Amino acid sequence: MATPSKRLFKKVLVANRGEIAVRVIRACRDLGLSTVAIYSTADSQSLHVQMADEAVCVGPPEGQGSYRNIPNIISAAEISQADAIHPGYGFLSENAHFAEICNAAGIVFIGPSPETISLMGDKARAKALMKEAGVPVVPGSIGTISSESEGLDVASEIGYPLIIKASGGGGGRGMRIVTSPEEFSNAFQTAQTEALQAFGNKEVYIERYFINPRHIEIQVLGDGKGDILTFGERDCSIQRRHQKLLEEAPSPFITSALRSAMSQAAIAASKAAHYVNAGTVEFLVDPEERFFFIEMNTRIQVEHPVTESIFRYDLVRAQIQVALGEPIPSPPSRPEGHAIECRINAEDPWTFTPSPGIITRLILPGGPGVRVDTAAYQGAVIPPYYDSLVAKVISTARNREECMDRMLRALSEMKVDGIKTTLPFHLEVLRDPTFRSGRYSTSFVEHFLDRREQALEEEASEPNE
Amino acid sequence: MATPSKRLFKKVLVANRGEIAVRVIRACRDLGLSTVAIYSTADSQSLHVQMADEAVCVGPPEGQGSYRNIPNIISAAEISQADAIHPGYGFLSENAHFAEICNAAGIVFIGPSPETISLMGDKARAKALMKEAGVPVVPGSIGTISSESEGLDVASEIGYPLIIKASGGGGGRGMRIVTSPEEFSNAFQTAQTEALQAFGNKEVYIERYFINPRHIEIQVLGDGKGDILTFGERDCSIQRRHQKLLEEAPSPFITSALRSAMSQAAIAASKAAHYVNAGTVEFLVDPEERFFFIEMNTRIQVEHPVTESIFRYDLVRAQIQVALGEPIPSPPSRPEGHAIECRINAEDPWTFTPSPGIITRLILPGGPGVRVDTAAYQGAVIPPYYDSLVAKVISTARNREECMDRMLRALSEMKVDGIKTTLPFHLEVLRDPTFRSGRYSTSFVEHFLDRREQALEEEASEPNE
Amino acid sequence: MNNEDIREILDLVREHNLLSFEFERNGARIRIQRSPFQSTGGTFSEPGERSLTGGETPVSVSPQSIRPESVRVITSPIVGTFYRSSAPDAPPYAEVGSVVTKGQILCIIEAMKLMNEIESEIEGTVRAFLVENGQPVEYGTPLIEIDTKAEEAS
Amino acid sequence: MNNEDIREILDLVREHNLLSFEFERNGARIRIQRSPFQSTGGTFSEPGERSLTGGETPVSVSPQSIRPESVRVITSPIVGTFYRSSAPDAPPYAEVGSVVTKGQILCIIEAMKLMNEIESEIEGTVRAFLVENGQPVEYGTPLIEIDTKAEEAS
Repeated sequence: MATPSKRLFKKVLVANRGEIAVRVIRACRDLGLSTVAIYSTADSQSLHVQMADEAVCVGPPEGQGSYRNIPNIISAAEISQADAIHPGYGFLSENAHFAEICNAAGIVFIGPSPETISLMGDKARAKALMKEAGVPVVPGSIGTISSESEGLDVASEIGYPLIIKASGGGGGRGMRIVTSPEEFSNAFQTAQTEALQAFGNKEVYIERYFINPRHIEIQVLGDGKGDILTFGERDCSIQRRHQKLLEEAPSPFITSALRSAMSQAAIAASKAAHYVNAGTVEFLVDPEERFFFIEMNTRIQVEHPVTESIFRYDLVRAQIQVALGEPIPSPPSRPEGHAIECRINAEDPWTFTPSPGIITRLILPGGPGVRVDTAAYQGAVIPPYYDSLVAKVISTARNREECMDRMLRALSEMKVDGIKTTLPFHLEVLRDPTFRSGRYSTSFVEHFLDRREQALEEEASEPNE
Repeated sequence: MATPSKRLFKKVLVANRGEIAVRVIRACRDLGLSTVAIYSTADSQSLHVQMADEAVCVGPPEGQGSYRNIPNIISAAEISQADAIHPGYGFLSENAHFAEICNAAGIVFIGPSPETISLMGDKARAKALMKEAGVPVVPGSIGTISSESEGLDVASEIGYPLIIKASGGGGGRGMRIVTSPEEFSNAFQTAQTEALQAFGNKEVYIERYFINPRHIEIQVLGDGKGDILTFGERDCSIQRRHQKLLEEAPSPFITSALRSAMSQAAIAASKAAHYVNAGTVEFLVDPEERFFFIEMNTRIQVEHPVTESIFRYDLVRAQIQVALGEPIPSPPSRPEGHAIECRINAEDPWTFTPSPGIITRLILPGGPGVRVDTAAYQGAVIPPYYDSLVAKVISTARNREECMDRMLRALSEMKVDGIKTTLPFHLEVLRDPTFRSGRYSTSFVEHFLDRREQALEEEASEPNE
Repeated sequence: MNNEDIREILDLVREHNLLSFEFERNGARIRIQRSPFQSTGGTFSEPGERSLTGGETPVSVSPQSIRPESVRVITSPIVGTFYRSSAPDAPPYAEVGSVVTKGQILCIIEAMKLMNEIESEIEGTVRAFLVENGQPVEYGTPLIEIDTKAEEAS
Repeated sequence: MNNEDIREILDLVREHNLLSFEFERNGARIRIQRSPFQSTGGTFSEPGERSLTGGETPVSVSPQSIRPESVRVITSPIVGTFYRSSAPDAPPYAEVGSVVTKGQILCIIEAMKLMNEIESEIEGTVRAFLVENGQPVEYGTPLIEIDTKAEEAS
């Protein structure tokens, strides 16, 4: 196995759980590094705990006391003599303070610098920097809006519809869409109140609101030596309430000219932020093919496997290699084929209510062109405390048509008993003519669910013949 | 899904069980074809039965009465209105009579013509044809040897060591190695007797016997329109008693000049046999890089996924497309990266005694670059009646080193409880310096096991300090 | 141990979803193996698993009714199409209530254009036909019930 | 052994979620295999699962002995290194047999260069130390047993 004698670190603590912890452990193994899992008392039987070389219990089930418990996690690295930490996604992955403490404790944080994380975490500062770097940003206020009258002035410049967003926020909270000046006052006050409640900070800003945009992101990788590699785009427009449910690469909508322009913008954005390691630059693309920077995620994304599949490139391995100061392989100049990821969640497929429980039977799909990233096994528990992701199924094929058919096949052979999953939802999406046409936007899921409900109602009201 | 209105067939009966039945069902699904599984009474809970659209019980556990029961299988196709049969590997896959009956019953046999199967099944006829086509064959007798004195004459031409083989045989039975003229008489008589007992035919022939050869095979695909595509080689030298245990592609031994020469020979061989559909031309390659035709397998091979992985080409799908008369995609001109397959069998890892039973716990490996082809699931039964293959694990990476490490990782995260498996054997092989160097021959496993036993004995005899 | 005992044990085996069961009276040995899936019957009956003959597993016990121990079930030895007569206009070989003798033809199973005559292995009275005329059958499909006692009584 | 016995055994097998069960009376052989599913805790303890603190799952019951109900176990509220005294040359905060009061310091857990004092939540007598001085502990590791009754008695 590849074990150079002098390496910057040899043992990686994986500060996460579920499939991403399993994913990171795999990449470490491939590189000949040993691994330490952390777990909450609810996760003592989890796959990542079984797979790692060592495991340390860091707290009670609630994430705040365990997977977000910085002192216990740093201490776990110290007692296990782990000299690096991979944060995965979620939890502490975009916590600049955590990255700083790692550095102070002499532990390599596998990710960008605390400064970069902090900069990109402040949406207003990030936007200002991007504007400076010549990256198109969503038209909106410069910095935060302090008063209603200032807001109305800015609004008349930007035009309607617009959206009021919390400065410190994310995930849909503290957001208000305004379609006319009459609605502004009310929406502004509500947004401020919500922002204060949710994030302890009532600052808000205003942006143009797009109707039927696409959510497109560019994968970047800063090699630590000043170069930024890009890996094309992922289309993440299939979302429900800002939760991505299915991603694909390449986007059926993006032309090669647009891809090239967006990649250049992503490189400019990354260079402006002195970006090191894997990151994602998120854009909104309007129907006229104009793109606008939304934010940069300073971590590995859930949907990274679709990029890995068409570039045949191990992004998590590269993350670790960058942190090790080792050279990383060059990606091929152009990707091959098409890849789709379905996030199979432990949720009711139509109400999306979480469905934690024990997996009493599990049959995972396989064969050519099918990859599964999961921490699930028959007998495993999906606890109610964390996100409801059960498995990511990734299909790869020569073209989009074959890729969708392969995913349909894979999902139809997958069996999960004991809990509800979103498998039926994904199967219907993959058969939906709008989805198959590739002409969809971020409002697809909403419309798809409306269409479905209407069809069911019509069916029910039809007289029996 | 791809369902052209006018297709030569729409429903495929899969005349097999286990992972290859699952593999064929997957390819059919990807192509929008419906599937019929057949099963013996021992297999009613098998994964291929669960996965297929329909299933027909064709007989009792013993293969002769079920998976080799031609009337019941043809009848199963008739009652289920399946209009094509995929034979998989083993069982009836190289039975020319079965292919003929399919044709007579108006059922498309997914494979080469009965004539080609019959021709290649007769080792002596096949060799003669290859010689004619200019393909180097293992030096040996022309046709069978009827008397001892004729044999001695031929032997002095070929030189020693040589091997006496049964004309109708295969799988190691009726074979005798002769290292000097003194041994000839005795060995000749024994081989004749064994051949008669095993195959009901005492005819034997003589070939040069190679010491430390490599077993290299070339994947071909006759497109049905007169063209033969080739997909490079697979190195299948890791065998125990002619049972392959691990395969890789490309071979660490084959130069590109040799690959090209062998591919040309494989094309010549296939064209001479008017070959249609997927097939494999097997060669012995001696340490001086001379190659000699052994035989042609007129079916998909167990180890086809390693070729699929480095060519990103779905061979089973292509088999079905050829049978449909549809055009097949061109493979890339050169493969990318390296792939290894481990056959995880339900056997004692050191004595290779079969270990049928119930799989009480199953955790399959996953993540990037890992493919699993299996019919196993937690709770599944491995019956004692058939081959002991539990799962094929295929790892793919940029180069051989990374590929071996990835396989080590994959196998170390795989858990199979309730039965014994060859996982420990494979893990040790993947760590063995000779294997890792790539300089091995078909005698590797024998020597590896000897070395291992010796090391264990030495360990045991060492005084406790 | 009589047939009643066996029947009871079989019911228990089914009820408890056992994979195997051994038992010995003297020396009191017992050995039980359960399926890891704990539902009763057909845990694996999935939408995908549509058996052609109605999803019945090929055992010679019909699930629809409890049979008296004198009843024997003729199962299909081959795969094909079940016919009760030699031709569409010919009378059926046997009907419910028919008394049959050993070796008597009970029905035909057509396979690969050949008519395979299925003979009775026992003497008795036809109690029931379990498959409709013209239906496909697989290996082991229960075809006909024959009551051996009823024959004696008649 | 009669059918009633078998039925009773089968119920037990189901109740205990066994996959297989063997039994012999003479020579008294028994062999049990449990299902890895839906049991309560701990079936999946694998070689790979090496916990730093000796593989104990973080429950506040020590596996080494059955404790009188008067005994309470102090578990670690944080991850770190366990010390019985404030410095290498200082005397331990408590020893086996020490009578401790509510709020009294029992030990220290060092984490991120900070010394975290662990106080007793109860009054009683120290019955046992479950971790050696200088050993790493995880969240929930049982540290010290305190006997509340022994204190009253002393």
